[in-house]
Amino acid sequence: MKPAAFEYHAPRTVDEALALLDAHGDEAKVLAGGQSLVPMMNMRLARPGVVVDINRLPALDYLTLDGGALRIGALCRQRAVERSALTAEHCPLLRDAVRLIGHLQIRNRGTVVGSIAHADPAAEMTAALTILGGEVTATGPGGERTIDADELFVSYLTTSLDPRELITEARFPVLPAGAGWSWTEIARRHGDFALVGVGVVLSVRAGVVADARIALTGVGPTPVRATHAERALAGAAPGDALWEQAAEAVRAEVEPDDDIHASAAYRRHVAGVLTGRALAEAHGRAREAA
Amino acid sequence: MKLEGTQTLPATVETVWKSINDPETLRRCTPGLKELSETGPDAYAATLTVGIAAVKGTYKGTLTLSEKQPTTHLKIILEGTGGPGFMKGEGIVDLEPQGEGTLVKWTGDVQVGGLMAGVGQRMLGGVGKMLIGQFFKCLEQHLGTDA
Amino acid sequence: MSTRYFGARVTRNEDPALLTGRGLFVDDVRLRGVAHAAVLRSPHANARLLSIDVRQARALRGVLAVYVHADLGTLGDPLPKLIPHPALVHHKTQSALAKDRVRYVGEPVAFVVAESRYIAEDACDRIAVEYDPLPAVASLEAAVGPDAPRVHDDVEGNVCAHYTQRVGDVDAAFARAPHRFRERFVIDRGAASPMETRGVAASWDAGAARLEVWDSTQAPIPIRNGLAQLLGLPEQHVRVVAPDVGGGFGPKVMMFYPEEILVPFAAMRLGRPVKWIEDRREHFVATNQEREQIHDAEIAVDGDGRILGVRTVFLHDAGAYIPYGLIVPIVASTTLPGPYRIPNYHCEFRAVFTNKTMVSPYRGAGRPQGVFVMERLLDRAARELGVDRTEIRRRNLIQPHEFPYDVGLIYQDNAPLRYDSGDYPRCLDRALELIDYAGWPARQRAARAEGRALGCGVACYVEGTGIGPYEGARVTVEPSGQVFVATGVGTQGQGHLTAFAQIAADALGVSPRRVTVHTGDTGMFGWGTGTFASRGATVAGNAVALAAAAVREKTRLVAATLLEAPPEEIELGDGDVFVRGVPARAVTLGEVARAANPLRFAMPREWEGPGLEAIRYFAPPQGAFSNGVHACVVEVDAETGALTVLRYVVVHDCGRVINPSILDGQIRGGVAQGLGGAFYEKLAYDDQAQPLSTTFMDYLLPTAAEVPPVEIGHVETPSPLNPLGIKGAGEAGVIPVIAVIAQAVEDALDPLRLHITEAPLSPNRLRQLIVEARRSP
Amino acid sequence: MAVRKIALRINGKTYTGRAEPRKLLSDFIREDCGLTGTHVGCEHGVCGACTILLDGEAVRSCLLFAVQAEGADLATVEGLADGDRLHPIQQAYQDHHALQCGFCTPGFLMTTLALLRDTPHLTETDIREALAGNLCRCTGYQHIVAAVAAAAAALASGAHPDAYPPFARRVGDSVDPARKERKRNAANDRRTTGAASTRRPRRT
Repeated sequence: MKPAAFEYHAPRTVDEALALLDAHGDEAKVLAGGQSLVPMMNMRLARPGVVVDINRLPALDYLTLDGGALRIGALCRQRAVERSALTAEHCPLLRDAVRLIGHLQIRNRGTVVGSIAHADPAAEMTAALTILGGEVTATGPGGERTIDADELFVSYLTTSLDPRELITEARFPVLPAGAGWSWTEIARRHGDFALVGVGVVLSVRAGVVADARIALTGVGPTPVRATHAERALAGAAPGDALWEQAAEAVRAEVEPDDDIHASAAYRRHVAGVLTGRALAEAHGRAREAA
Repeated sequence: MKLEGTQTLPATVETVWKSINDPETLRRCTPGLKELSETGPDAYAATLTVGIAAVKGTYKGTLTLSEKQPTTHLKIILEGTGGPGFMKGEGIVDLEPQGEGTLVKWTGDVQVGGLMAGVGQRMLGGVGKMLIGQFFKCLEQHLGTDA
Repeated sequence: MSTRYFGARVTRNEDPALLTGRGLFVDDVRLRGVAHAAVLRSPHANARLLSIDVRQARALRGVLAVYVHADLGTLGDPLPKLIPHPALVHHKTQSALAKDRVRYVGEPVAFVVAESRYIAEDACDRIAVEYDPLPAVASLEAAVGPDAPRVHDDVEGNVCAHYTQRVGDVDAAFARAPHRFRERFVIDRGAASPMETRGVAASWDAGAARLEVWDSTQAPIPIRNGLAQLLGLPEQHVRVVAPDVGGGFGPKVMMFYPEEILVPFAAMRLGRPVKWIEDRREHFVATNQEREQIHDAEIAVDGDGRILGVRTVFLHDAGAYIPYGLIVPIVASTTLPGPYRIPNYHCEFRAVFTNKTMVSPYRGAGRPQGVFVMERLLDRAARELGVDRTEIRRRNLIQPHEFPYDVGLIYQDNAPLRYDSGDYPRCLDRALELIDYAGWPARQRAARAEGRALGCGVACYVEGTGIGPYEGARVTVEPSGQVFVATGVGTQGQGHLTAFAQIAADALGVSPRRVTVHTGDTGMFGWGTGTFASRGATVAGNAVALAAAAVREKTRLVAATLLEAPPEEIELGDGDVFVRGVPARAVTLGEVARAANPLRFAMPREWEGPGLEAIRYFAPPQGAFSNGVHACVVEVDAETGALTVLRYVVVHDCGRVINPSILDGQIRGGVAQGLGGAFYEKLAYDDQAQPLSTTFMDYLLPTAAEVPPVEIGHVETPSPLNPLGIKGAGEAGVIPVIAVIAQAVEDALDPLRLHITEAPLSPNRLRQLIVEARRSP
Repeated sequence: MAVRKIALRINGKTYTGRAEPRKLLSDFIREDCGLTGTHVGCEHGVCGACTILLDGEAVRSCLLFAVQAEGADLATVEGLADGDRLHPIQQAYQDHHALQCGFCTPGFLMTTLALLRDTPHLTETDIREALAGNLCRCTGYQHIVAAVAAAAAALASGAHPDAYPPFARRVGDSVDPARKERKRNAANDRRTTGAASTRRPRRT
């Protein structure tokens, strides 16, 4: 299982990287962590003609808090996000989700932005960006542009990026003050892709749900925002009955597929179960807003 | 791998029937179809580059149309071998008039072999549906302008 | 023989090298100028092979050779048929490279040798093969169904063997039985998946006409003998070495895998060393698998749950060819009766071809299937009759006074199936004590009150081990006092280099650290069979004991001349040889070794030759039968179908134990593999026999987060069949796991009266069973 | 086939070689540097047998191209022992029979080295989850978990000041892992919110 030959470039500046992408178009693939791309190259499933290795761009390795959002550079490793005090304090949902990505060795090399660009609908980062209402900065021949999570993920391993564009940064808004959160997933083994993953952010004010955001992985070609369930929650009184109602709404909303590990029916059912559990956990963590 | 779906098209069954039998439409709307040359009645030699993101495979093979019942029913068989193994797809297309337009009910049985089956299994169902969806979306746009 | 190391938890001699990166696995062997090979494999499960165009591949820079069937001459004939059996009428084997037909995805079609594995794989991409795909058959049911596609055109209904064994009058027993319960059991295919894939390297010395082969095999001597015969070389000029092997578990004992022929062939043709290392995706199609069977079984019991008769008719998936005979179905049939008195027993199987990778033993080798059927039938009877599931087992156990117990069947070694020794009730009691079965109902109720579904399972088994034909060993003491042991079995992590050292150390009064053990090298020891069926320690271990005892007597004979005392009064201890009671009158073992090889004067005739060295063989009359009981506590999340194993207990009797740490490791490793086969590992195929799980992302080996700690209790009933009184234990951990997990899951969801008759389960499948059970009260 | 010159340090010693960009780091270490202690079990990033330290981080060497390691500091199993004196982690593995065939052991050792360096105090659950990225088919993991716990105790006792040689430290890391542990934020909550199948085994 050795990769097919390719032309290798290790640009030292972002501009140099962009010039390479511009020159080679969809023949070129960007290599950051490589934890998804290299296995596919080893299996000769992916045979990019040109590999643009951005690991020599230290300028892209940063994790900062700015303007109510965590700004994560394209080269910031998942493990750094997992262990950072900033993430724990301002976005514990992101920490809980990152921590369940693959294994230690994967997270030491894998990047948050790389996982987002790869757009595997079963991957935690796609849902985390979606549920927090995050966005990315894509830089390409036409300069920089911002893409919201909702417009970024198109389908399996497919984003709205132009092949000549590079995501240089992802922004994860911090949790609203007092909001409760939960990331709950079920995977066959510790570290596997989740069969179903659910992220919840819940704000409570004056005894009712002020704002609820729910996103799921593993139940469609992209991360799924459970808008019907969110509407069912808005303004309602928290409690098990409400969580079950939201679970039913999620089951109606998702369009999962079959695969050898789980049927669509299983994923639909479990999507509801995990939503109910995630809402309960998020509610337990929510502090009545002042 | 069984797939199915429905699609409404803004054109009469006659127009839809004509377009899906027309090589020109197939060339334009079949995702990744590089070459399509007629080799006989309702039979074509085809070169298809299928794939998503970094995962691409070029398949050389044949496309045949059969069980033709004009304006109502058609069977499409697409076979090809290539880098990541081989692919065999059988599609049944049924057309029904629906108001101004046409309701298309399609079922597909796609058999993928070799590397793609053994490794890409997790996404094959979804990718298959996506590619067929792209075909119908292109057809819809194409019919929308002509009708 | 003063035993000081036998039975001790000696830390292992092999560890320092393995811990410091100085292990020597096949891929680590340094061969100057070695060329690398890759195999082009069929992407079709059933197809005619019309043409192969290798011109573009041969033209690629760095490619040294591309071989197809036509290039192989007689080496292209069908590979040897192992372990023939009268009932195996269609003993089909594949060729090293497919001639005109491929019958499973992965069957070798071309063999490329190049300067690097990278270039060899590039060349494979450039070989154009024209196939005429044929309908393929994936499942057992499809294979025997009406007008099923034929895997082999001349084999009607794809059945290659039909064999029955009977004890007593089964029909009469069932006719008069007050209670009869029938079940259909489906056990899915699994892969041993050792961490090291297979590998072969070979170098040919044309001048001396000598061939050296490194092979990740569990049986180097049969490979050496087979290669010598096929290549027309004297056995003395062929050396096969199984260096460190990264786990075997069964599939690495095979004669031959195609690459074991192709690599030496290419090395001889090119006059350059050649190495082929299987990659993981290849391993999922090119290395034998096992487990797939469908049993239609029935049990007849009286009102108290005493077994009157058992009957099973099953289909055994053989894969596309059947090189390894009927070992697995025969072992399944003969393991099924287990520790129970079954007066009337009928076991009938059909071995069936399917368009999938070949089948040969994988740790357990049919035993997990047999035990699953028996234990599940007993659970069904217990539930129907309202008898406690441990009580129904106790009532049918063979009692200690009944040994040797003749089961009335013929075992895999063609000898009568006769249990040599055991104490089955004591093992059951010990297991129930460890899992606290008495307190279980209360604990289960308490958990249920908290909304947690906890279940307990108990399963018993008997394991045939230590079968013949034989193993041998040579023990030598060098003038340095260092002891050397050489034997023909291969080692794949079982700690032979320590266990055999302990045996020799006790005989010669030295520390095991002073004993160097060589296994798996036909150049060091050329007679033997191999490591499989939990026979390494039992058969080779006893050969070492016999040889070491002989060297002990020779030492006393020679030392008598040095110490002027009769041999009977000479003792060995702490590296010295001394007169009993007069430790001061002593010489070192090395001095005796030097004296045993005189340069001058006459050598006493009774020495029967120079040196402190002896070769002995041990040929057990029949297998030694270990037994044991597993018990576990599981938690089931009924909403998601997730399973967590909270406690796992194994009580095991394998006679006397050479090294308890090594035994614990074998059991705990076996349980982990068993858990994989119970809940995680499933080889998925589509209906055209295309494999869908050929990576570790889809074929799920349990990790450290899934395997619970295993508590172990030992019972020791020595075997009367060999001097050391030991029995095998290599497969004990894996055998009853699917049975005990099924019972525990049913117990956890008791109100639902779940009905589990398949393995492996999964969250998805468990959830389906729960939904079905809730729908049909 | 543009071949490139590659220079890197392994276990403190400099190695240079020439390789195509596609040559995997695992192959480069084994074939070009002759260090065959690192083993290859799957080449698709799951089994962990190929785990080494790259600039102090435990990574899968089969998912990196050798050219990417140009100028880096690698640590492999061959760098652990000091002549015949085993590293405390290696000694714990032997004492607890934490290996059988030994093929996966180098990967486990390097994962354990980085783990204990970064988090000296671990529960059994922490150890099992941290080791979930290394597959073993022989041992059933129990003895490995025990060995890691024993090694953690031995190293925390401070009796082994040289336990983390320079090539096994993260760039800019201090020597004393315990001091770094205190420096890291305590808010890093140990409990994860994983659903049933990632729940920890509990005694009943």
